[in-house]
Amino acid sequence: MDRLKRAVLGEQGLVILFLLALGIVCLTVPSFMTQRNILGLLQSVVTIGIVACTMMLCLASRDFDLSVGSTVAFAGMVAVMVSNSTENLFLGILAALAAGVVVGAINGVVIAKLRINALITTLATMQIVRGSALIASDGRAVGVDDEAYFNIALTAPLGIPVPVLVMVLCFGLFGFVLNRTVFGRNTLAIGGNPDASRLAGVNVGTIRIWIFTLQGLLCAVAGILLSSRITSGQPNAAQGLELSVISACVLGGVSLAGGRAAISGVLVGVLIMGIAENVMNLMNIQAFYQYVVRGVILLLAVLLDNLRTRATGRRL
Amino acid sequence: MDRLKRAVLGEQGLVILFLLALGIVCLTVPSFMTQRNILGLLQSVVTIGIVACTMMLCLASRDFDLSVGSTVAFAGMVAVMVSNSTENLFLGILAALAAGVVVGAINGVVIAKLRINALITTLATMQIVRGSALIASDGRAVGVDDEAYFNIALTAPLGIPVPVLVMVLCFGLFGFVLNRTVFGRNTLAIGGNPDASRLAGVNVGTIRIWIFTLQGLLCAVAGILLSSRITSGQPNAAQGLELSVISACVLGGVSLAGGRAAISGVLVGVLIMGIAENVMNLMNIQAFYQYVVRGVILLLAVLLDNLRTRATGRRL
Amino acid sequence: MAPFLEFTNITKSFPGVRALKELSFSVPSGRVIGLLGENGAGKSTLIKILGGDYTPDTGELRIGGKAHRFSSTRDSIAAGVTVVHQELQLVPELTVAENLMLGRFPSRFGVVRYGELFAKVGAVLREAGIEVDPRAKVADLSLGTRQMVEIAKAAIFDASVIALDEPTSSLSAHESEVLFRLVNRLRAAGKVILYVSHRLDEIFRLCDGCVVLRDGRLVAQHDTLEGLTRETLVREMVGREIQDIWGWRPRTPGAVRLSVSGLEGSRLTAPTGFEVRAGEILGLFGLVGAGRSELARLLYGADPRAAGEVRIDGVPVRIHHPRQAVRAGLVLCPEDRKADGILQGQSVEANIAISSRRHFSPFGILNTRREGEMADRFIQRLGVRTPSREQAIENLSGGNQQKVILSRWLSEQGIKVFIVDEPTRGIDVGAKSEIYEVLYGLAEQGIALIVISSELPEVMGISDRIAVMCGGRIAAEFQRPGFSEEKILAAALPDRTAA
Amino acid sequence: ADVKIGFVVKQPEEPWFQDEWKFADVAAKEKGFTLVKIGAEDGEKALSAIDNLGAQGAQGVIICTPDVKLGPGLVARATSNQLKLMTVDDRLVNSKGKPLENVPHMGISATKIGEAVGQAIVEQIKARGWNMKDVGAIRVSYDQLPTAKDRVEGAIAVLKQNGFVASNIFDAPQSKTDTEAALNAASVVLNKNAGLKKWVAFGLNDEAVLGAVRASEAAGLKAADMVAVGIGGSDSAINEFKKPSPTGFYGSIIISPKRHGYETALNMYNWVTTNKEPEKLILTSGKLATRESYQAVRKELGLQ
Ligand SMILES: Nc1ncnc2c1ncn2[C@@H]1O[C@H](COP(=O)(O)OP(=O)(O)OP(=O)(O)O)[C@@H](O)[C@H]1O
Ligand SMILES: Nc1ncnc2c1ncn2[C@@H]1O[C@H](COP(=O)(O)OP(=O)(O)OP(=O)(O)O)[C@@H](O)[C@H]1O
Ligand SMILES: O[C@@H]1[C@@H](O)[C@@H](O)CO[C@H]1O
Ligand SMILES: [Mg+2]
Ligand SMILES: [Mg+2]
Repeated sequence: MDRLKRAVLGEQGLVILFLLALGIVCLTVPSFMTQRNILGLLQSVVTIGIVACTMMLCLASRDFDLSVGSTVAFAGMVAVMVSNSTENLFLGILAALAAGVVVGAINGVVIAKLRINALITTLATMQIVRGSALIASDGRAVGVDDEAYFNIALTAPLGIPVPVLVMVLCFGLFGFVLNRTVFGRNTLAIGGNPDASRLAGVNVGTIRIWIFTLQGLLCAVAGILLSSRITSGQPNAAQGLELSVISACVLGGVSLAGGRAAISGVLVGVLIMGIAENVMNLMNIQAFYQYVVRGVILLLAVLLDNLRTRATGRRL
Repeated sequence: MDRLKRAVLGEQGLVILFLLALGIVCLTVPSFMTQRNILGLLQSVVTIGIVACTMMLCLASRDFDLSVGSTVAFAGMVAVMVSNSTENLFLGILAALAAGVVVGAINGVVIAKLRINALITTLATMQIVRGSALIASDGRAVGVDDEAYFNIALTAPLGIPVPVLVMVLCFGLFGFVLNRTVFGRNTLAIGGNPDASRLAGVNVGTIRIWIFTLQGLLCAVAGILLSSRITSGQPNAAQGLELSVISACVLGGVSLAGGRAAISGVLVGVLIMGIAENVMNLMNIQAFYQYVVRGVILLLAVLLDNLRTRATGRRL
Repeated sequence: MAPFLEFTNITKSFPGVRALKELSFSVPSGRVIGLLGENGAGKSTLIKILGGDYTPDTGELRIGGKAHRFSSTRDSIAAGVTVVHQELQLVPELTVAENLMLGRFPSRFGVVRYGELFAKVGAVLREAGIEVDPRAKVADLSLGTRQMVEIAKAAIFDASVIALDEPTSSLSAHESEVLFRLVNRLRAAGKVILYVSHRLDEIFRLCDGCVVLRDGRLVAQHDTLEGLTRETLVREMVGREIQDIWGWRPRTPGAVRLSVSGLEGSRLTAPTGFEVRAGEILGLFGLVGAGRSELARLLYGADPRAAGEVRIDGVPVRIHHPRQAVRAGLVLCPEDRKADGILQGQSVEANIAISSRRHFSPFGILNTRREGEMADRFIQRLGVRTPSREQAIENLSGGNQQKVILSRWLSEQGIKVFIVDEPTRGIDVGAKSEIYEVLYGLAEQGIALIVISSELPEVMGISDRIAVMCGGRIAAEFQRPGFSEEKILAAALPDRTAA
Repeated sequence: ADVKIGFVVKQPEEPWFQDEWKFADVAAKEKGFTLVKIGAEDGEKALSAIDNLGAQGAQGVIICTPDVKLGPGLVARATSNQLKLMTVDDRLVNSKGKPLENVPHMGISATKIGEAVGQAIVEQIKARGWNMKDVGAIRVSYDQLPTAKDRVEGAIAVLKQNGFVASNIFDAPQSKTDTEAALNAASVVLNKNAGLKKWVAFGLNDEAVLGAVRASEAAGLKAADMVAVGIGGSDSAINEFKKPSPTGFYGSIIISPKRHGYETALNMYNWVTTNKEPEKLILTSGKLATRESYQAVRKELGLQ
């Protein structure tokens, strides 16, 4: 009993609560716990999940990125268009990754060096990048010529589709980066107190640029996988992604005020969002009611978490 | 010369820069400076402008409100549905204002008393309120029966349409509230240093609740005017409004980190967004290029402002 | 005399820490009571309970015979309590006057009466002898000036109980006089005053009696300070004897390590030059706003430099960013620990290791074991009071936070020039002598030290040489043993006739 | 004076509207008038667009409104700006839901397009010799958009008339109108009803229906076991047809952006210059295009 209490109230409390909730869902919602549904569920959170890994870093350093949705769409377009025109899948992927990196690096440089507010900067790039994707494709979906391209998403080594594998890899990698590397620690330090970090010799500017660059890179990865899944590059894809990703992170305990983040929390945040969607559809809840239910779930999730942390007597 | 420099670099520098830019637009874009166009332009920023007044307070106190778009739509629906069913315009308006206040107050109480993160709370209410509007109307626009209802927006005492007048009034009122009232100063204090405010005996909780309640109220005002202008209550109205309003505020120098706000800045922020849109349409810029131009304008506006503040040597 | 303020059996715990244990004492009106104790003894916790910021787990608080249980600062204010906190509590974007009257603006129908506000605050500041414009924005004031503003909070409202938590920690004796006059006036008006300070001479000068805490318990209560010695108080606080807290010992300085010429910055308008030798401790003294911190920040690359050359061991170094300074072997431990020192939300360990971990993180991958060991070593060496190295730094007492920030720089390797700005701010006497010991140790390794301090006895006690700053330039220099309190103070005071 | 005509559409990013604009531009070039293209995603933007056109001195406006209930407001706004008003695609209605018959309109009713989709599906079910009872239907829905709802309801009505089992129709609500959202929602339906082996799918447009097709592939369904019919004949659909082997995307109901763009613009031009009011109501029809027939159909509609 006491051990249970300690577990629920401890650092990993959110995870435990989530597992409890998951248990209830498994028992009450028929056909939730089938292999097919779980794989479908995981695939549905691939884009959010991958982008959340770097958004976590971004928020942890007290920054903000609204341009992720556009970058995902843009990178997907680039991947398809370049592999079509060069008839080389590999070149397409490379070009998309490069595109993502460039967008991210521009964000980073503008924010860190020209010291423009991150909200405005990324709102601006969000528009510019979306516009570029639309211009490049004349607003139309671009079909993939090479069949190998769709196979990226369809291949499933060990029964797990590649996109899901990539997402899991990203979670592992960025969990390691956050907790085990100088880079990750400096990111948290910057979020805790940017002035003090600078005075402690941390190269705040460079780190911020890197964070945004990585963010761009992962957006590109997500964009490539998405375009492979939908077998075309769509300039309108991933609209509103930014809000979903940021919410997943915040739900997972990442502080918007910087300095606090945990990959386990982000994972849970992403899954909560995915499961909510999945279960509502499984239970055949009507579209309009889904809005309401989604809102209520969000509130409940943070409320429970807050009660938990308050019970430990921490000051909020 | 020296006076000019001081003016541009001073507190009101953004306003001066803006006026310069406006001058250029007037001279180069034909049919911009016609009475009709200016009135049209002003009407197009009514919703953003009104909601920005209270969003300014919200951001100044280090909070955040994503539910404004939904609340505007919801209040508009309520106004139309209630005045249709009671055949009483006045009751409809009253009901809408009440609905806005209730949504705002709920946001405030949940955030201030249950201490749930403002991003998540208002993201949740954004969904719940949008869902309710959709459910109430079955997803369809509700037409207005009473002609007097559209006349709200069509009446133009002294040639200035009522919505514009209301917006101007709100700017005046909230400028006064921010700079001259105990409430406004406490709001800035809370954002500037929440601990210090609490320790000084400022009732932080109550003030936050009030801010969100006022936000709800102004959303309702904006919603009523909008539904009158578009002669129907639309459950899908004002999507994405939150981002435009927050950007207008930030563009106008309101700090997302709280503690800094000025109504003149917000006014300029709102106008920049409105004018950009207006001029692009006057100049017949293609839809996809509009994205890019909009992004570039955003960047330029803050960049100029930053160069200006940096020239004065203030620490950023 | 009847007690006016009474604490009975107050206990307060935090996770892993019992901050106060069954603490009881009482104070009659019209008295100033010193609250003494080591860092982490529980002084600020007690004051926060009085201020309604914390609720005690058990125990009772009475004011004027009436029992109170504050659930917010507002309750405490309503009961006639004013608290000046250890950490500055100011809103940077508001004016001085607004900050002082925050929560109680004069108003009519909710509209602030600015005329009245500025007039009232202006009068209070003038009466207290604090030279600052009530219309000035706090963001534009130096740390020292901000502290003066904070102190004015004690006088602005008609409270019956006033608590001052280390109000002079970065003030020099000259500015502290302002506070002393204020406290004397409040005592004469019959207020109860609780006064926390690690500067014992202030306690003797100002207090009628004192209370000593150790580990959250009351270890002594003196109703009068007559006949009490420094040594007794130190023993009661620290639990051991400390003979000579400065413990200065002669060294032979080596070659010039740091030489600065023509240094200019935004507020350091006259070009400044000086030298520091290897193994030498240069004390930098001055009044509030003299420009010491600015000088240090310019050297360190924390603020943009307008002109000037810096050489280390004769070689010119380019420093535009603190990172370059650290790599060149020049470090600065900043004065404003809350704004420039602590990494909020991060553990004690992370706060210590932030800079030095690069020496043992191959390919940027942490060596958590080594980091932990290093953190534990410094926690041990400086006596940081914390339940573990995992504790978030903001949960430490002020003095313990200061020790953590110092540890950050002490753990650096390859230092040639070490600048510390108010290194013992808020640190108890026992720990102070530890820290001086550490500084001497650095000097003996051939490091050049610059110690900025507002405490003249400290500067005189530990420096080999003293440079006095006034109005943004170095006004005079003194070589040990030629230190004279009068001469140093005279050099620090702005020459009004010349101006 | 120079003729200036506005063409306002509700979703400027959608290929359909890009095409309408493109064909309207052709008319503009032919007749030598200025075409001002404005995107207006909501009611407020639509009103400002009309004001903006008025300010520019345009004489007429063609609009595909973001919401049909905007009717009276748009009419009032156009009148006060002295603009001639025509609607395209979606027809304006008054507060009671009655069409505003005074405003000239060219379009196709949403329900009708939906019915065409349903018809195409029913024919394929029969052609493939499936037993109606064993077939599941994915209704990729976006109910907050009235047109979207009317379209899927149209399809469902036809399916039911032809004996489709109502309980085999499953809702897959999109959270956004893109393919990814449709894919996620359709996956749930397929995985939940793994017992059904034959599927049909319909929705708002090609992009939505394609989501269901991708979901069926991810769930391991063969192309032969899926009949999905989209709406629009956009590039997304054409890309499907161009794929080397057939997919579950059987066909798309193509409506002609050429007529909607070119003819409306031309009619408006004539109205402005010669005061010849266009016909009050022109209904165009949708045409099914499949892998085999799409090139011919596009040619027929003047799209190639
Ligand atoms: N919010 C908190 N959470 C956890 N521990 C706390 C908190 N506040 C204080 N403590 C602990 O309580 C003890 C007493 O701290 P307090 O701040 O009262 O010390 P202090 O006597 O004022 O010391 P100093 O002279 O350094 O200011 C310390 O061990 C401190 O770490
Ligand atoms: N942020 C600031 N903005 C404007 N002026 C400042 C600021 N900080 C300091 N000053 C001014 O610059 C001068 C030098 O300040 P500095 O902090 O270097 O002095 P100091 O000798 O370290 O004294 P202190 O004890 O106040 O820290 C002072 O006149 C001060 O008022
Ligand atoms: O929104 C639809 C669009 O997708 C296109 O199919 C034409 O009709 C409009 O109503
Ligand atoms: Mg203390
Ligand atoms: Mg200083």
